[in-house]
Amino acid sequence: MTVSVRYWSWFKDLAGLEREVFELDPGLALGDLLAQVRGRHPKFEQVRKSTLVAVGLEYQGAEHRLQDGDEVSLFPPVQGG
Amino acid sequence: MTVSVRYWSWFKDLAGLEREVFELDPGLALGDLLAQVRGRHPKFEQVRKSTLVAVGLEYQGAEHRLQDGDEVSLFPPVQGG
Amino acid sequence: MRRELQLVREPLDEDSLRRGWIPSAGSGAVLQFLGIVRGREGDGAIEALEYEAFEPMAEHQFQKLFDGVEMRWPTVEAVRLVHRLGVVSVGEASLWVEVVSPHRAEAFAACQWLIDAMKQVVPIWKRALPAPER
Amino acid sequence: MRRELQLVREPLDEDSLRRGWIPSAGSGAVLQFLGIVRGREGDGAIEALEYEAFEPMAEHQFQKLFDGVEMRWPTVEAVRLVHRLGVVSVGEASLWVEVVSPHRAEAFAACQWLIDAMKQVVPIWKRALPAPER
Repeated sequence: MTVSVRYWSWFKDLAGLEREVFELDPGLALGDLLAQVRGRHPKFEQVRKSTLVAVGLEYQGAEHRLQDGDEVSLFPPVQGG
Repeated sequence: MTVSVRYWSWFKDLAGLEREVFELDPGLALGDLLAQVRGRHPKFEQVRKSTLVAVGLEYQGAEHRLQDGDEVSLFPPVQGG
Repeated sequence: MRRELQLVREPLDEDSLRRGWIPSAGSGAVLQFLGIVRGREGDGAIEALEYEAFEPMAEHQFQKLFDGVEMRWPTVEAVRLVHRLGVVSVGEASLWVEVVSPHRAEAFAACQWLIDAMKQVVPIWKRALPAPER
Repeated sequence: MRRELQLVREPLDEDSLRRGWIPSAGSGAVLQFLGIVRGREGDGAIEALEYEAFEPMAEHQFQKLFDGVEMRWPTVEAVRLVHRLGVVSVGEASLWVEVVSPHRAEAFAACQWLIDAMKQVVPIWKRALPAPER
Protein backbone atom coordinates (compact mmCIF):
# COMPACT_ATOMS: atom_id res chain seq x y z
CA MET A 1 0.00 0.00 0.00
CA THR A 2 1.02 3.61 -0.52
CA VAL A 3 1.17 6.10 2.33
CA SER A 4 2.37 9.66 2.00
CA VAL A 5 4.16 11.45 4.79
CA ARG A 6 4.11 15.22 5.21
CA TYR A 7 6.60 17.21 7.27
CA TRP A 8 5.62 20.47 8.91
CA SER A 9 7.49 23.35 10.56
CA TRP A 10 11.07 22.40 11.39
CA PHE A 11 10.49 18.77 10.43
CA LYS A 12 10.38 20.09 6.88
CA ASP A 13 13.76 21.76 7.43
CA LEU A 14 15.27 18.66 9.03
CA ALA A 15 13.98 16.41 6.25
CA GLY A 16 14.81 18.87 3.48
CA LEU A 17 11.44 18.12 1.88
CA GLU A 18 7.73 18.58 2.49
CA ARG A 19 6.31 15.26 1.49
CA GLU A 20 7.37 11.79 0.45
CA VAL A 21 5.74 8.48 -0.34
CA PHE A 22 6.30 5.12 1.32
CA GLU A 23 5.41 1.73 -0.12
CA LEU A 24 4.39 -0.41 2.85
CA ASP A 25 3.06 -3.86 3.69
CA PRO A 26 -0.72 -3.74 4.06
CA GLY A 27 -1.92 -3.05 7.60
CA LEU A 28 1.42 -1.81 8.89
CA ALA A 29 1.26 -0.01 12.25
CA LEU A 30 2.00 3.70 12.43
CA GLY A 31 4.91 3.01 14.83
CA ASP A 32 6.58 0.81 12.22
CA LEU A 33 6.25 3.51 9.58
CA LEU A 34 7.80 6.02 11.98
CA ALA A 35 10.78 3.69 12.44
CA GLN A 36 11.24 3.69 8.66
CA VAL A 37 10.89 7.48 8.55
CA ARG A 38 13.55 7.87 11.24
CA GLY A 39 15.75 5.48 9.27
CA ARG A 40 15.58 7.80 6.26
CA HIS A 41 15.91 10.96 8.37
CA PRO A 42 18.30 10.27 11.26
CA LYS A 43 17.97 13.90 12.45
CA PHE A 44 14.41 13.08 13.55
CA GLU A 45 15.87 10.87 16.26
CA GLN A 46 17.08 13.85 18.28
CA VAL A 47 13.57 15.40 18.36
CA ARG A 48 11.78 12.14 18.99
CA LYS A 49 10.14 13.41 22.19
CA SER A 50 8.97 16.55 20.42
CA THR A 51 7.21 14.75 17.60
CA LEU A 52 3.45 14.80 17.08
CA VAL A 53 1.92 12.42 14.55
CA ALA A 54 -1.43 12.58 12.79
CA VAL A 55 -3.09 10.35 10.23
CA GLY A 56 -5.39 12.42 8.08
CA LEU A 57 -6.78 15.08 10.45
CA GLU A 58 -6.54 13.03 13.68
CA TYR A 59 -3.75 12.33 16.14
CA GLN A 60 -2.91 8.63 16.30
CA GLY A 61 -0.68 6.40 18.41
CA ALA A 62 1.96 3.85 17.40
CA GLU A 63 -0.55 0.96 17.31
CA HIS A 64 -2.79 2.61 14.73
CA ARG A 65 -3.07 0.47 11.57
CA LEU A 66 -2.41 2.34 8.36
CA GLN A 67 -4.49 2.01 5.23
CA ASP A 68 -3.67 2.49 1.58
CA GLY A 69 -3.78 6.19 0.66
CA ASP A 70 -3.35 7.47 4.21
CA GLU A 71 -1.58 10.75 4.71
CA VAL A 72 0.63 10.85 7.79
CA SER A 73 1.84 14.17 9.20
CA LEU A 74 4.84 14.77 11.45
CA PHE A 75 5.21 18.03 13.30
CA PRO A 76 6.56 19.62 16.47
CA PRO A 77 4.49 20.60 19.50
CA VAL A 78 1.92 23.14 18.41
CA GLN A 79 2.25 26.83 19.27
CA GLY A 80 -0.93 28.60 18.29
CA GLY A 81 -2.10 31.75 19.99
CA MET B 1 -21.29 65.52 68.35
CA THR B 2 -23.29 65.51 65.15
CA VAL B 3 -23.32 62.53 62.79
CA SER B 4 -25.42 62.28 59.65
CA VAL B 5 -26.81 58.99 58.41
CA ARG B 6 -27.61 58.30 54.78
CA TYR B 7 -29.88 55.54 53.51
CA TRP B 8 -29.37 53.93 50.11
CA SER B 9 -31.39 51.67 47.83
CA TRP B 10 -34.29 50.04 49.71
CA PHE B 11 -33.07 51.39 53.07
CA LYS B 12 -34.23 54.74 51.73
CA ASP B 13 -37.67 53.25 51.00
CA LEU B 14 -37.87 51.55 54.40
CA ALA B 15 -36.84 54.74 56.22
CA GLY B 16 -38.94 57.00 54.04
CA LEU B 17 -36.05 59.45 53.85
CA GLU B 18 -32.54 59.79 52.45
CA ARG B 19 -30.65 61.34 55.29
CA GLU B 20 -31.04 62.34 58.89
CA VAL B 21 -28.88 63.76 61.64
CA PHE B 22 -28.13 62.28 65.05
CA GLU B 23 -26.81 64.15 68.09
CA LEU B 24 -24.55 61.71 69.90
CA ASP B 25 -22.23 61.48 72.89
CA PRO B 26 -18.62 62.06 71.80
CA GLY B 27 -16.76 58.88 70.84
CA LEU B 28 -19.86 56.72 70.56
CA ALA B 29 -19.28 53.40 68.79
CA LEU B 30 -20.86 52.75 65.39
CA GLY B 31 -22.76 49.77 66.83
CA ASP B 32 -24.47 52.03 69.37
CA LEU B 33 -25.54 54.45 66.66
CA LEU B 34 -26.96 51.56 64.65
CA ALA B 35 -29.04 50.56 67.68
CA GLN B 36 -30.46 54.09 67.78
CA VAL B 37 -31.10 54.00 64.02
CA ARG B 38 -32.99 50.70 64.38
CA GLY B 39 -34.96 52.24 67.25
CA ARG B 40 -36.17 55.00 64.95
CA HIS B 41 -36.72 52.65 61.99
CA PRO B 42 -38.01 49.31 63.30
CA LYS B 43 -38.30 47.96 59.74
CA PHE B 44 -34.49 47.86 59.60
CA GLU B 45 -34.59 45.04 62.16
CA GLN B 46 -35.93 42.55 59.59
CA VAL B 47 -33.03 43.24 57.18
CA ARG B 48 -30.36 43.33 59.86
CA LYS B 49 -28.32 40.54 58.24
CA SER B 50 -28.48 42.30 54.87
CA THR B 51 -27.12 45.60 56.14
CA LEU B 52 -23.77 47.05 55.10
CA VAL B 53 -22.41 50.04 56.96
CA ALA B 54 -19.79 52.57 55.92
CA VAL B 55 -18.35 55.62 57.64
CA GLY B 56 -17.28 58.10 55.01
CA LEU B 57 -16.04 55.98 52.10
CA GLU B 58 -14.91 52.95 54.14
CA TYR B 59 -16.69 49.94 55.59
CA GLN B 60 -16.51 49.86 59.38
CA GLY B 61 -17.47 47.43 62.12
CA ALA B 62 -19.56 47.94 65.26
CA GLU B 63 -16.53 48.87 67.40
CA HIS B 64 -15.51 51.79 65.20
CA ARG B 65 -15.54 55.08 67.19
CA LEU B 66 -17.47 57.88 65.51
CA GLN B 67 -16.26 61.45 65.26
CA ASP B 68 -18.08 64.73 65.00
CA GLY B 69 -19.14 65.37 61.40
CA ASP B 70 -18.96 61.73 60.29
CA GLU B 71 -21.30 60.56 57.60
CA VAL B 72 -22.58 57.02 58.11
CA SER B 73 -24.18 55.09 55.22
CA LEU B 74 -26.53 52.13 55.45
CA PHE B 75 -27.22 50.01 52.41
CA PRO B 76 -28.04 46.49 51.24
CA PRO B 77 -25.57 43.99 49.77
CA VAL B 78 -24.09 45.49 46.65
CA GLN B 79 -25.11 44.30 43.18
CA GLY B 80 -22.85 45.91 40.64
CA GLY B 81 -22.06 44.36 37.28
CA MET C 1 -0.28 50.11 36.23
CA ARG C 2 -2.46 52.34 34.10
CA ARG C 3 -5.98 52.57 35.46
CA GLU C 4 -9.14 54.17 34.24
CA LEU C 5 -12.56 54.26 35.87
CA GLN C 6 -15.78 55.67 34.52
CA LEU C 7 -19.25 55.67 36.04
CA VAL C 8 -21.43 56.79 33.14
CA ARG C 9 -25.07 57.43 32.36
CA GLU C 10 -24.88 56.98 28.59
CA PRO C 11 -24.63 53.74 26.59
CA LEU C 12 -21.10 52.41 26.33
CA ASP C 13 -19.33 53.01 23.05
CA GLU C 14 -17.29 49.85 22.79
CA ASP C 15 -15.48 50.85 19.63
CA SER C 16 -14.14 54.05 21.12
CA LEU C 17 -13.31 52.32 24.40
CA ARG C 18 -11.32 49.84 22.37
CA ARG C 19 -9.42 52.54 20.55
CA GLY C 20 -8.54 53.99 23.95
CA TRP C 21 -6.17 51.10 24.48
CA ILE C 22 -2.51 51.88 23.87
CA PRO C 23 -0.48 48.67 23.80
CA SER C 24 3.11 48.53 24.90
CA ALA C 25 5.66 46.22 23.30
CA GLY C 26 5.18 43.94 26.30
CA SER C 27 1.41 43.59 26.01
CA GLY C 28 0.64 40.05 25.01
CA ALA C 29 -2.90 39.65 26.31
CA VAL C 30 -5.94 41.90 26.22
CA LEU C 31 -9.05 40.60 27.93
CA GLN C 32 -12.32 42.46 27.63
CA PHE C 33 -15.48 41.57 29.50
CA LEU C 34 -18.93 42.93 28.79
CA GLY C 35 -21.78 42.42 31.25
CA ILE C 36 -25.08 42.66 29.39
CA VAL C 37 -28.54 43.23 30.89
CA ARG C 38 -30.52 40.03 30.33
CA GLY C 39 -34.19 39.84 29.46
CA ARG C 40 -35.10 38.00 32.64
CA GLU C 41 -34.28 38.74 36.25
CA GLY C 42 -35.39 36.25 38.88
CA ASP C 43 -38.91 35.19 37.94
CA GLY C 44 -40.02 37.63 35.34
CA ALA C 45 -39.34 39.36 32.07
CA ILE C 46 -37.77 42.76 32.50
CA GLU C 47 -37.33 45.77 30.30
CA ALA C 48 -34.31 47.30 31.98
CA LEU C 49 -32.25 47.48 35.14
CA GLU C 50 -31.85 50.73 37.00
CA TYR C 51 -28.47 51.13 38.67
CA GLU C 52 -27.92 53.41 41.66
CA ALA C 53 -24.51 54.10 43.19
CA PHE C 54 -23.04 55.87 46.19
CA GLU C 55 -20.64 57.38 43.73
CA PRO C 56 -17.76 58.77 45.82
CA MET C 57 -17.57 55.53 47.80
CA ALA C 58 -17.90 53.43 44.63
CA GLU C 59 -14.98 55.31 43.08
CA HIS C 60 -12.91 54.95 46.24
CA GLN C 61 -13.62 51.22 46.50
CA PHE C 62 -12.83 50.68 42.82
CA GLN C 63 -9.46 52.41 43.32
CA LYS C 64 -8.75 50.10 46.25
CA LEU C 65 -9.59 47.12 44.03
CA PHE C 66 -7.23 48.45 41.36
CA ASP C 67 -4.57 48.63 44.11
CA GLY C 68 -5.43 45.01 44.87
CA VAL C 69 -4.90 43.99 41.23
CA GLU C 70 -1.56 45.80 41.17
CA MET C 71 -0.44 44.06 44.36
CA ARG C 72 -1.61 40.57 43.37
CA TRP C 73 -0.55 40.68 39.69
CA PRO C 74 2.34 43.13 39.42
CA THR C 75 2.78 42.43 35.71
CA VAL C 76 -0.70 43.69 34.79
CA GLU C 77 -0.14 46.83 32.69
CA ALA C 78 -3.57 48.37 32.56
CA VAL C 79 -7.07 48.03 33.94
CA ARG C 80 -9.98 49.98 32.56
CA LEU C 81 -13.50 49.68 33.94
CA VAL C 82 -16.71 51.39 32.93
CA HIS C 83 -19.94 50.87 34.86
CA ARG C 84 -23.24 52.34 33.78
CA LEU C 85 -25.63 54.01 36.19
CA GLY C 86 -29.28 54.88 35.72
CA VAL C 87 -31.55 52.92 33.41
CA VAL C 88 -29.83 50.27 31.26
CA SER C 89 -32.10 48.49 28.77
CA VAL C 90 -32.08 44.78 28.09
CA GLY C 91 -29.31 43.96 25.62
CA GLU C 92 -27.16 46.93 26.64
CA ALA C 93 -23.89 46.61 28.51
CA SER C 94 -23.89 47.64 32.15
CA LEU C 95 -20.23 46.79 32.68
CA TRP C 96 -17.11 46.85 30.53
CA VAL C 97 -13.76 45.72 31.91
CA GLU C 98 -10.41 45.48 30.15
CA VAL C 99 -7.22 43.98 31.56
CA VAL C 100 -3.94 44.17 29.63
CA SER C 101 -0.95 42.07 30.64
CA PRO C 102 2.12 40.39 29.16
CA HIS C 103 0.58 36.91 29.46
CA ARG C 104 -2.87 35.42 29.35
CA ALA C 105 -3.06 33.81 32.78
CA GLU C 106 -2.83 36.98 34.84
CA ALA C 107 -5.31 38.83 32.63
CA PHE C 108 -7.94 36.14 33.24
CA ALA C 109 -7.16 35.88 36.95
CA ALA C 110 -7.12 39.65 37.54
CA CYS C 111 -10.29 40.28 35.55
CA GLN C 112 -12.25 37.61 37.41
CA TRP C 113 -10.92 38.72 40.78
CA LEU C 114 -11.79 42.33 40.04
CA ILE C 115 -15.38 41.55 39.04
CA ASP C 116 -15.91 39.17 41.97
CA ALA C 117 -14.51 41.73 44.41
CA MET C 118 -16.60 44.51 42.86
CA LYS C 119 -19.70 42.43 43.57
CA GLN C 120 -18.66 42.26 47.22
CA VAL C 121 -17.68 45.82 48.04
CA VAL C 122 -18.57 48.49 45.46
CA PRO C 123 -21.78 50.26 46.52
CA ILE C 124 -23.88 49.91 43.39
CA TRP C 125 -27.41 48.50 43.47
CA LYS C 126 -29.87 47.54 40.80
CA ARG C 127 -33.62 47.46 40.51
CA ALA C 128 -35.52 45.55 37.82
CA LEU C 129 -37.96 47.49 35.68
CA PRO C 130 -40.53 44.86 34.68
CA ALA C 131 -41.60 44.50 31.08
CA PRO C 132 -45.17 45.67 30.42
CA GLU C 133 -47.67 42.81 30.51
CA ARG C 134 -48.79 41.63 27.12
CA MET D 1 -24.09 26.86 20.11
CA ARG D 2 -23.19 29.30 17.36
CA ARG D 3 -19.61 28.84 16.24
CA GLU D 4 -17.40 30.71 13.86
CA LEU D 5 -13.82 30.00 12.90
CA GLN D 6 -11.52 32.00 10.68
CA LEU D 7 -7.90 31.41 9.78
CA VAL D 8 -6.91 34.65 8.11
CA ARG D 9 -3.87 36.27 6.54
CA GLU D 10 -4.94 39.90 7.00
CA PRO D 11 -4.87 42.02 10.18
CA LEU D 12 -7.91 41.47 12.39
CA ASP D 13 -10.56 44.16 12.24
CA GLU D 14 -11.75 44.12 15.83
CA ASP D 15 -14.51 46.64 15.33
CA SER D 16 -16.17 44.63 12.60
CA LEU D 17 -15.66 41.38 14.51
CA ARG D 18 -17.41 42.99 17.43
CA ARG D 19 -20.33 44.10 15.31
CA GLY D 20 -20.64 40.49 14.15
CA TRP D 21 -22.00 39.60 17.56
CA ILE D 22 -25.77 39.19 17.75
CA PRO D 23 -26.86 39.00 21.39
CA SER D 24 -29.89 37.01 22.46
CA ALA D 25 -32.09 38.10 25.37
CA GLY D 26 -30.28 35.51 27.47
CA SER D 27 -26.74 36.76 26.80
CA GLY D 28 -25.39 38.19 30.01
CA ALA D 29 -21.66 37.85 29.47
CA VAL D 30 -19.41 38.54 26.50
CA LEU D 31 -15.74 37.77 26.96
CA GLN D 32 -13.23 38.73 24.31
CA PHE D 33 -9.58 37.80 24.33
CA LEU D 34 -6.88 39.25 22.12
CA GLY D 35 -3.47 37.64 21.88
CA ILE D 36 -0.94 40.23 20.77
CA VAL D 37 2.53 39.63 19.32
CA ARG D 38 5.02 40.89 21.88
CA GLY D 39 8.26 42.66 21.10
CA ARG D 40 10.39 39.96 22.69
CA GLU D 41 10.37 36.21 22.20
CA GLY D 42 12.72 34.15 24.34
CA ASP D 43 16.02 36.02 24.44
CA GLY D 44 15.76 38.65 21.80
CA ALA D 45 13.86 41.49 20.26
CA ILE D 46 11.66 40.43 17.39
CA GLU D 47 9.93 42.22 14.57
CA ALA D 48 7.17 39.72 13.89
CA LEU D 49 6.02 36.14 14.28
CA GLU D 50 5.33 34.00 11.24
CA TYR D 51 2.52 31.50 11.78
CA GLU D 52 2.20 28.32 9.74
CA ALA D 53 -0.73 25.93 9.96
CA PHE D 54 -1.75 22.54 8.67
CA GLU D 55 -5.02 24.19 7.82
CA PRO D 56 -7.50 21.35 7.24
CA MET D 57 -6.36 19.64 10.43
CA ALA D 58 -6.35 22.93 12.36
CA GLU D 59 -9.95 23.55 11.29
CA HIS D 60 -10.96 20.01 12.20
CA GLN D 61 -9.28 20.22 15.61
CA PHE D 62 -10.87 23.61 16.32
CA GLN D 63 -14.29 22.15 15.52
CA LYS D 64 -13.63 19.31 17.96
CA LEU D 65 -12.67 21.89 20.61
CA PHE D 66 -15.91 23.78 19.92
CA ASP D 67 -17.71 20.44 20.45
CA GLY D 68 -15.79 20.19 23.72
CA VAL D 69 -16.98 23.64 24.83
CA GLU D 70 -20.56 22.71 23.95
CA MET D 71 -20.34 19.50 25.94
CA ARG D 72 -18.64 21.00 29.01
CA TRP D 73 -20.61 24.28 29.15
CA PRO D 74 -24.00 23.63 27.54
CA THR D 75 -25.18 27.16 28.31
CA VAL D 76 -22.49 28.82 26.19
CA GLU D 77 -24.34 30.47 23.31
CA ALA D 78 -21.57 31.35 20.91
CA VAL D 79 -17.87 30.94 20.33
CA ARG D 80 -16.01 32.85 17.67
CA LEU D 81 -12.31 32.43 17.06
CA VAL D 82 -10.00 34.08 14.56
CA HIS D 83 -6.35 33.07 14.23
CA ARG D 84 -3.95 34.82 11.93
CA LEU D 85 -1.50 32.97 9.72
CA GLY D 86 1.56 34.29 7.91
CA VAL D 87 3.56 37.23 9.20
CA VAL D 88 2.07 39.07 12.20
CA SER D 89 3.98 42.18 13.30
CA VAL D 90 4.70 43.10 16.90
CA GLY D 91 1.68 44.85 18.38
CA GLU D 92 -0.79 43.11 16.09
CA ALA D 93 -3.27 40.50 17.27
CA SER D 94 -2.58 36.91 16.29
CA LEU D 95 -5.64 35.53 18.07
CA TRP D 96 -9.13 36.82 18.82
CA VAL D 97 -11.59 34.73 20.80
CA GLU D 98 -15.11 35.61 21.90
CA VAL D 99 -17.34 33.56 24.19
CA VAL D 100 -20.95 34.58 24.86
CA SER D 101 -22.96 33.00 27.67
CA PRO D 102 -25.78 33.77 30.08
CA HIS D 103 -23.40 34.13 33.03
CA ARG D 104 -19.83 35.21 33.57
CA ALA D 105 -18.34 32.07 35.10
CA GLU D 106 -18.82 29.79 32.11
CA ALA D 107 -17.56 32.42 29.67
CA PHE D 108 -14.26 32.69 31.58
CA ALA D 109 -13.96 28.93 32.04
CA ALA D 110 -14.80 28.08 28.43
CA CYS D 111 -12.51 30.75 26.98
CA GLN D 112 -9.53 29.65 29.06
CA TRP D 113 -10.17 25.97 28.35
CA LEU D 114 -10.46 26.64 24.63
CA ILE D 115 -7.17 28.56 24.44
CA ASP D 116 -5.32 26.05 26.63
CA ALA D 117 -6.64 23.17 24.53
CA MET D 118 -5.78 24.98 21.30
CA LYS D 119 -2.19 25.22 22.49
CA GLN D 120 -2.17 21.45 22.95
CA VAL D 121 -3.76 20.15 19.78
CA VAL D 122 -4.27 22.66 16.96
CA PRO D 123 -1.44 22.33 14.42
CA ILE D 124 -0.22 25.90 14.19
CA TRP D 125 3.44 26.80 14.63
CA LYS D 126 5.27 30.06 14.89
CA ARG D 127 8.71 31.30 13.99
CA ALA D 128 10.25 34.51 15.31
CA LEU D 129 11.50 37.04 12.79
CA PRO D 130 14.29 38.86 14.66
CA ALA D 131 14.42 42.63 14.71
CA PRO D 132 17.30 44.10 12.70
CA GLU D 133 20.32 44.87 14.89
CA ARG D 134 20.69 48.52 15.76
